[in-house]
Amino acid sequence: MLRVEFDEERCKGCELCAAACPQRIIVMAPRLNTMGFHPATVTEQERCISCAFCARMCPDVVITVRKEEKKRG
Amino acid sequence: MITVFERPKSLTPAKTHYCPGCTHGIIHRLVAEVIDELDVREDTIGIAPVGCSVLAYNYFNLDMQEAAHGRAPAVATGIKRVHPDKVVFTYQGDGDLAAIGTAEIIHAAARGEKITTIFVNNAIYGMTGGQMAPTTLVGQEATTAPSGRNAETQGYPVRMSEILATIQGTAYIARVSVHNPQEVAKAKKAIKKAFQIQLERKGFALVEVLSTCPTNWGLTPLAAMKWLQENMIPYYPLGVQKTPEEVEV
Amino acid sequence: MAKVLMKGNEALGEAAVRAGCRFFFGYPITPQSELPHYLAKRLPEVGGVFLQAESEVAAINMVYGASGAGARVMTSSSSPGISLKMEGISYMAGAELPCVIVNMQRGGPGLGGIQPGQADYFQAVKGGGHGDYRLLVLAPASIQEMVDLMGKAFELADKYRNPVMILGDGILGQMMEPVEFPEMLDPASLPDKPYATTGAREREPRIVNSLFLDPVELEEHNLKLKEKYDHMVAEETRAESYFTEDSEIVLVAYGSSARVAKAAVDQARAQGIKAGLFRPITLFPFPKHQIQEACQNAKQVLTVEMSLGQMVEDVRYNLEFRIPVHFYGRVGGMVPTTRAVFDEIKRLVDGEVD
Amino acid sequence: MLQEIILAGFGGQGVMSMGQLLAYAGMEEDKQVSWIPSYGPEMRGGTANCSVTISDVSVSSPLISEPDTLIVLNRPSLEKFEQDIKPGGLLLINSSLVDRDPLRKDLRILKIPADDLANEKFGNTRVANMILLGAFVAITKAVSLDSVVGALKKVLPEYRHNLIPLNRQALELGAELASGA
Repeated sequence: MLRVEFDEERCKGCELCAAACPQRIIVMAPRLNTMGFHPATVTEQERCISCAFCARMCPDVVITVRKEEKKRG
Repeated sequence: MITVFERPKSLTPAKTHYCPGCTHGIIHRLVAEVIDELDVREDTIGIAPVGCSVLAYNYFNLDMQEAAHGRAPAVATGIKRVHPDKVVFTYQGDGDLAAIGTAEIIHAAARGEKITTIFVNNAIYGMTGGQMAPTTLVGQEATTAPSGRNAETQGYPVRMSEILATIQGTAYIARVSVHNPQEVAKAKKAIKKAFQIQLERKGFALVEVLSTCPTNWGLTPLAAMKWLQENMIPYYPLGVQKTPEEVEV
Repeated sequence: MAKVLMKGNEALGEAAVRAGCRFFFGYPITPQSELPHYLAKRLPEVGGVFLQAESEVAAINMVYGASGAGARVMTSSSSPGISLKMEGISYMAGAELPCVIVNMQRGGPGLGGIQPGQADYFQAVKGGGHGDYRLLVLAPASIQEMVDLMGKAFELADKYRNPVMILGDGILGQMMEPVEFPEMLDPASLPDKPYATTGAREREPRIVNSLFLDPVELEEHNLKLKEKYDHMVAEETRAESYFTEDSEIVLVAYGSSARVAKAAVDQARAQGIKAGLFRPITLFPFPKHQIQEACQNAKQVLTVEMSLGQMVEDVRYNLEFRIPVHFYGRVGGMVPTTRAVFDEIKRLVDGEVD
Repeated sequence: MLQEIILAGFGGQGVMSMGQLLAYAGMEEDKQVSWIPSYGPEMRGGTANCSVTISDVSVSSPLISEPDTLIVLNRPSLEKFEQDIKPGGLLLINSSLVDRDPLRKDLRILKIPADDLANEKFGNTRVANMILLGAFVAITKAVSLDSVVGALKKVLPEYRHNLIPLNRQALELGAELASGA
C-alpha cells in the first residue's frame, strides 16, 4: 500500500502540496488530467515520511496519507 | 498501514468549483475535520453565504441553508433559536460579512448568539470579478480600484475581528491564516475552539481566516501565499483577539 | 371561550400563538407595534421566542432560518418595513418556505405617514420582491376575521410551502372589537416537515436553497412554483358579497375600506338605491368567479380604496372589462368617509358620470 | 339602536379609557361594538380622541365622521369636532376646560364642569372623565351604568381595582347631574 496517494482526477495542479513537502518528493506530472491540469504525484514513495503536510495544504482533498503501524514491544 | 489523512466524513466527495490554489478548500476541510472530531455531524446545520462559497452546501455533508448576501448570521439566529441544541455555523466571505452583512454580524455577536462563524478574508471580491472588498488593503489593486485602493477616496480596510472583540456578547474571536502547514494546524485549533465554545454555550464565536485569491490577485497559488504573508498579516495580525476568561488547565 | 374586546394588533398576536406559532422576529414600526409588544410578553409564556432584530432585513432572514428549521414563524411590519423585507420574502418563496407576514399598511411612498393606507396592494399582490413568485394575500376587514384568518394563514403557508401575507392597515391594527379565539393548537401536533434542517441524523443531508445556476433547472423550478400558484387560484379564492344579487351598482373594496363601503351601501339601500358590496378576502388569488357572479346584474362598479387606484386594475381585469368600473380613493392616511362614498354612489346612479 | 360617539381631549384625560369602557360595557350587553383611537405622535402629549360605535346590528363602518354624540374634554377638541356632529345630536362639554360656548344651535348640549366637580367632591381630577361618561350613559342609555361599572374591572389593570369605588361614585354623580338637567 502506498504511503501517499493522489486522487489525480481531483487535482487542480496548484502545487501547494509540492511546496509544503519537506522531502521535496512531490512533482507535477507531465500528463494532463481530465480537468486539464498537471496533477501532483510522488514516485519516490519510500522517501515519504507520512507527515501529511501535503494533504493539509491541499484545497481539493486529493491526498490520502498512510503510515506503518509501529511495532510494539 | 494506518491512514493518517483522508477526506473527513463531513465533506461530500464533490469536486469544488474553486480556482486552483484557492484556500477555501483548505478551510472547508478544516471545518469538516473539526465537526468530525467533535462528532456533531448529525447535529450540525450550516449556512452558506453569497460569494465564492455560495455552493458550500454541495461540499459539506450536512444539513445546510443558503442565505441571502450578508444575512447568514440572521438565518443562523433563526435556526439556532428553533434548535438551541444543534450546532449552527455560518461560513462567510469578506463582502458578505464585512460589507453588506455588517449589521447582521455585529448584532448576532451583540446578542451573544450561540453560533460559530467562519469568516474567510481574502481582501477581494472573488465571485463577481475581483472588485474591491471592505478588507482590500490600501494600494491593493482591484477591478473597481484599478490604481490600487486609495484611502482618500475609498477609505480604509476594516478589521472585523478587532471590532467584534470589543462586543460584550462575543466569547471567542481569533484570526488565523492558512499559508503553510503550521498555520493550517493553528487555524484548525482555533476553529475547533470556536465550535467548542458553542457546544459549551459560552457565546458568539468567530474565526477570521486569512485566505488567498490567486485568480483575482493575479498571482500563482504559491506567490499568493507569499503575498498574504507579506502584505495581509502586517495589517491583519494573527492571534486570539478574545477568549473566555477562565484559565484553561 | 367568551368574547374579549381587543385591539387588532394584539388579537393577531394571540391568534398566532393559538395557531401554533412560537417564533416571532421583527423590528418596531408604527402602526403595528402592539403586535410585537403583545408577543414579547406572550411567546415566552408558551415556551416561544420573541426576538427584536436589528433591522427588517435581518428579521425576515431570521424568519427564513427558523422556517427552514421547521418552525411555525411569523413577522409583522408596516409599509416601509415590508419594502425592506422584500428580499427575504422573495428568497422564502424561492426556497418554498412557509411563514406569515403581517403588513399593517400606512400611507406612502417613502417614509410616508403613520395613518392608514392601502397603497401596498401592488407590492403584496404583484410581487414586490424580485422574480416570478406570488404570496397568498389575505385581507381581513374586522378583528374577528383577522383572528380567523391568522389560523388559516399558517395552514395555507404550510399547505403550499409559501409565505402568506395578512394585508391589514393602521385602522385594523389599532381598533378594538369583540373577538372570540379558537382553541390553542399544540405545535407538537403538527406534521413533521420533510425539508427542515434539523441535523442529518441517519438520513441524507437536507438543503434549503433558492439557487439554481443551471437555467434548465431554474426554469423547471419556476414552472413548479407556477403550478402551485395555479393551484391556489383554483382552490383558495375567498370573498364576501353583501346585497349583490339585485344590485345595479356594486362596490368593491377590501379591509377597512370595505367597512366604509358597507356603511355607504347601507345608506344607499335606506334610500332605495340598489347598491351592494363585493369584498375580496383573498387578494391573491383574486376571487374572479365570485366577482363575476356578484356583478352579473350590475350596470356599474365602484372600487373604493385607500390608494390612487391599485386593486381597481384587478377588478377591471377580472370583470373582463365588460362593466364600467369607477374608482374612489383617498390616500396619505386620509380615510374615505361613508358620506363621500355614498355621494359617489348617488352621483353614479343618477348618471352624472358615464 | 345605533350610537356613534367621538370622545376627545388631551392626552392624560382618560379619553381612550372612557371609550374602551363604553365599548366593553356594550359588548357585555351583547351589543355590537367597535373602538378606534387616534394614534401616533398626536396621542403622546397632544390631543387624543377615539370613536366608539354601539349598535344592535353588526357595525358596518367603525369609522365615524358624523357622530351622534361628541364628548369634549378640552377646547381644541370642541373646535376640531363641533361641526361634525349630526343635526340634533348630543354635545357633552367639560366646561372646566372649555371656556367658550358651542356655535351650533341645532344640538342638545350639556355642560358639566367635570374637573372642578371631580376636585371638589373627590379631591381627584382624574375622575373628571367618569363624571362625563356617567352623564352620557344617563342621557343616551346606550349602555347601562351597571355595565360600565362592570367594565371597569376589565379595563383597569388589577392593581388599580381599588379605584373602582371612586370611579363608580364619579359615574353616579355624572348620571345624577344629567338626569337633573
